[in-house]
Amino acid sequence: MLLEMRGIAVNYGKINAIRNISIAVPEGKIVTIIGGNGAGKTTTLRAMSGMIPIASGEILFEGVRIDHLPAHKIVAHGIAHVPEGRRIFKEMTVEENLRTGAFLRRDKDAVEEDLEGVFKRFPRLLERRSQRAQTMSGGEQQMLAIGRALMSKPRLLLMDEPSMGLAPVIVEEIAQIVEEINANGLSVVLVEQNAELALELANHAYVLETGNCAMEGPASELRGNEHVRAAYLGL
Amino acid sequence: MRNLLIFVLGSVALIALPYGLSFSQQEILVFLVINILLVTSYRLMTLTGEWSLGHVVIMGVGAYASALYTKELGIYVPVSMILGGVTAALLAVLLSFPLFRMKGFYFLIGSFAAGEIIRLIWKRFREPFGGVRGISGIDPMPDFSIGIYQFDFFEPVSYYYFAGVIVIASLWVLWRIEKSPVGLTFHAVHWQDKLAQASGVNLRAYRTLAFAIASGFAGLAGALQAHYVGTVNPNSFDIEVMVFVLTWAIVGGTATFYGPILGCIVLTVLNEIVLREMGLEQARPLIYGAIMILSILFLPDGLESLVQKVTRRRSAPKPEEKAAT
Amino acid sequence: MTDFLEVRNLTMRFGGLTAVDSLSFKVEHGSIHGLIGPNGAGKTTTFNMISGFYTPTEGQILLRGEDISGLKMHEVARRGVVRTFQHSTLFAELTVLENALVGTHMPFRPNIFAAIIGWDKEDRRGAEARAREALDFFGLLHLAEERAGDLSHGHQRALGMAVAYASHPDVILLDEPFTGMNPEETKHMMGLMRRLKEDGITILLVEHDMQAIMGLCDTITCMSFGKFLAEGGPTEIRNHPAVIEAYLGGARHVA
Amino acid sequence: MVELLAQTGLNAVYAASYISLVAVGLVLIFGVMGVVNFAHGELFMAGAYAVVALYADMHVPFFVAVAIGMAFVGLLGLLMEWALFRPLKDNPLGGLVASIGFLMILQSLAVMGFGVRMEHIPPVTQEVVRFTDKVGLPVARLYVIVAAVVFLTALWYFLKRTRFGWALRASAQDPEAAALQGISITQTARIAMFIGAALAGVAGALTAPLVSVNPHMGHSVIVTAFIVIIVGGVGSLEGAILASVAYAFVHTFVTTFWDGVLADIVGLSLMLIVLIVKPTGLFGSADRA
Repeated sequence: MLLEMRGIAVNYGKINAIRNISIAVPEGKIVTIIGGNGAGKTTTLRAMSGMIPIASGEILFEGVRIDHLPAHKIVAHGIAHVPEGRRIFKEMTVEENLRTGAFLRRDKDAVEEDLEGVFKRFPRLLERRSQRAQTMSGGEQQMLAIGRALMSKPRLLLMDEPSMGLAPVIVEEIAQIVEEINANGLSVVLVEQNAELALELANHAYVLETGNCAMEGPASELRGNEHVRAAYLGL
Repeated sequence: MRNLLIFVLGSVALIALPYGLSFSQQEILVFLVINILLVTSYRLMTLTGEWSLGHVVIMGVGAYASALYTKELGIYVPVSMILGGVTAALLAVLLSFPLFRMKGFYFLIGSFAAGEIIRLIWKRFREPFGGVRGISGIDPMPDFSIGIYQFDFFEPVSYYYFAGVIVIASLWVLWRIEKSPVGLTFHAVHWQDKLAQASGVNLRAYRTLAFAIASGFAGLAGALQAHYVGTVNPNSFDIEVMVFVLTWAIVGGTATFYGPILGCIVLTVLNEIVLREMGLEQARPLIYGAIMILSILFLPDGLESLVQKVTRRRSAPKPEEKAAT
Repeated sequence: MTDFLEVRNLTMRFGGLTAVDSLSFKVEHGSIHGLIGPNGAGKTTTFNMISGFYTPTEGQILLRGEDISGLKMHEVARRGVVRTFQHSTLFAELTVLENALVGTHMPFRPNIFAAIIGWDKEDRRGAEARAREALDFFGLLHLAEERAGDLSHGHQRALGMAVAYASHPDVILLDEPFTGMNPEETKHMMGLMRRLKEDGITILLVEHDMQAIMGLCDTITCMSFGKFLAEGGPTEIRNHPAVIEAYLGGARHVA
Repeated sequence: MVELLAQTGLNAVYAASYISLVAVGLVLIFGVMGVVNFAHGELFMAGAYAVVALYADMHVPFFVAVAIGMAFVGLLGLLMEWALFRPLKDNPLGGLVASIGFLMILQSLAVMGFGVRMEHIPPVTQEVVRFTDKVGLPVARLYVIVAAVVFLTALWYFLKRTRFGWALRASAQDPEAAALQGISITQTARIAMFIGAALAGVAGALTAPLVSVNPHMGHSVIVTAFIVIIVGGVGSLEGAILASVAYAFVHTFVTTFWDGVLADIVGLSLMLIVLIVKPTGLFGSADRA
């Protein structure tokens, strides 16, 4: 297992946001977490990347415990998080955003190479290289957020609602990117509202309901599940 | 029955208090009483969530106004004091138009700027404000007698009784306001202004109301001070005094009505009795600053949180008391 | 007859982005009306315009024929249109009862002078009775003395509705009321909403939970990318090709 | 008349220089850490007293004294970050209150160390760059102007061209997203605090021979800095510099042709008007605060 989350609970004040959640991410796979609004998907992801303290449980990445590490140290272990709402640095240029993604890296030549790689994968970012990030469309901002995460040369990519607020054509494009990235050997945890899309992309899926894991299994199986079809696919 | 007993004992203690003190301590007592009104009025303002840095200048507005009313218009002193408070409240209503376009940090700075402008106007215009040296020879409170007690207002004890009665009456009004639905609405405006608005609360009106009431009582406190000291000048209402008020409120804690009062009393006693006796007067700002930092670091909810800890432990077995609050 | 609540050519632009584009629909008196659409469709923006949180760039909102667009939130509330918020927007530091008391602000408008003198005892009693009634309706009365911030997620959502209900509204606008509720809580809340409807309160809700929407609404308006897409009863909407396309547009047909 | 205007203009350039050094530091600290450092004027004062102690009392060469003063105030900044702002980072009002406490401590220490009287320092140089008979720029003032240009350019280069500069800007815009890139917010806060304090310190150190140094000199400095950063837009470095220049010119001209108090009133009124019309400042965005 690349990443293992065992019995994680997170509290906001006295409220349990998630309770006893266990998730395993095998090397090279896409794992998705789906569920309704407020089910705890984003909280789970934020716990993985150290953005919120956990109340109990443990998180192992390549066999090493990473819970209780601050977010900026977890990045160094090889986990990159593309946060909900993209959270790009709006006042900085596209290139500055990407270079900030490589903040921890010292291998300058490889960084330049990866920068070229990102520009090759996202030609639209190259066009807007020295433009302020704020001026870009939602889809372009999402690409920038993904590109920025890739710049840290992660082994695991956490993505929070990459399709949110994007037109179907763009969502399609983002989906292809996720598949390509995964095909190149990067493991992915995908949190999505768009369950249809998520289940199509993923190998394995977890369904959260009010802070608990209601169901898990191979994505193809869950797509056929009556409960999932009714609750999340609206069928 | 028990409450009545506490009330009687408390009143007796307050009346007897000055007789245990030296003359200079009696003078300090007068200022303490006035400052209690100042800091309590400040708390009413903070109920709506806005922290102002202009409150002491507003107090000064009451002081200047009351001084000028007696001096220029010959108004009877107690009436001019009330008019001083009213003037401060009206000015607050006026200031609310620009200031309440801002919130949080911007309001803080805006209120500071507005206060400085007022102070600089006093400084700049000798007519009628007396310029840098301010106004001196302000009419004292005229002497009078009630029954056997002769009020002689050059005596701090007399002024202590006079100011004490006014302050207690003001505190009672402030307390009633806080415990009323209006006070609840102030809290609502503070904690979740959008939800309050969705419940039909006119935010601007309530913010302005809190600002005006707080300013009115601050102005009254200023008038009380002006007619006791006999002089006002721009420097007696500068940012340093504001910092003291802020310290009282923060060290005491602003979550309860008595928190700021407690902070004011404790720090005044510490300041005047302990520090002065120990000859540490020069280090006063240093110690105040250190207290401020230590209390925000280690006692973020103020002295009141200590009081609550003690009383809660004591009243824990009696749940019916909790229901009464 | 004029319609009860009508949205006419409502448009909202943020900078270059058109979040809501010339949207029109009508809400009948005493109905439960759902507003649905995929993420980013502009539901919440529409909601915010109706409640006075945003001023529409163009278009009108008519309540009983009166144009209420551009009024402030409290002015809209005073005309009987009260909203709840997404997430748990409450007075977290106040008790549950105090939360509900703030909700009674409109029927029992506080008066500062009466409060100081003590001539508002009757109003205070009335307000408290109404607040308790609202809490009781949503099954929260036993929690009256709890701090609102300490409630469970489901109870917090219910309290949000109780605060709105306490003000005797004509219309309640509910922003994703079922978020964070488990299926039983959702079911229970649906029952309460039907009771509100029986009381003559009109409900307009934005919701993701399809089961709740389908089971509850008399009429559903579906929007997509800021535009009106379709309107009709639950069955009609469920089988409407444009709606299916909008919802599943994110998925790929190529697979 | 032309000469008076020219001379006043030169004075304004000098004023703009030290104001912008102070204001830029204040903006940097606010941007990265989200706290309003009320003690910033006292950091300026500390820089000035460093020169009093080292140059006037101990006869250390002036520029060495300035350099040591700058470093010393930078370290004071680090102390503030460690002792005050880091423990209080979840308490928005806390940092401000603590900085007021720190202000009082510094002021009090200055009184105890040097007394309340004003210090007059022997001039570093009496030389004046003469443009005409009546228009000239004292070299001591020129130092301040040069320092402002040099340090602000260096800061600009640091922020736009270096890895840590990007990290600083990233954490100012979105601390959480910055942490997700591996940037330690504590570290960027330390850098911002050191630079911000050191800039205030060098401004105080260089102006020490030109003004009367006293423990309360920080007051007018912080008021001016607030005006400038509000007008410029909290969080915008370019705005702070532009506003410094604008404010310095207005204030210097009003002082020259009318009087100083009126100039203060005009300055504060300008700030209030900006706050009323556009509460985020002329160049600010609503991102932070």
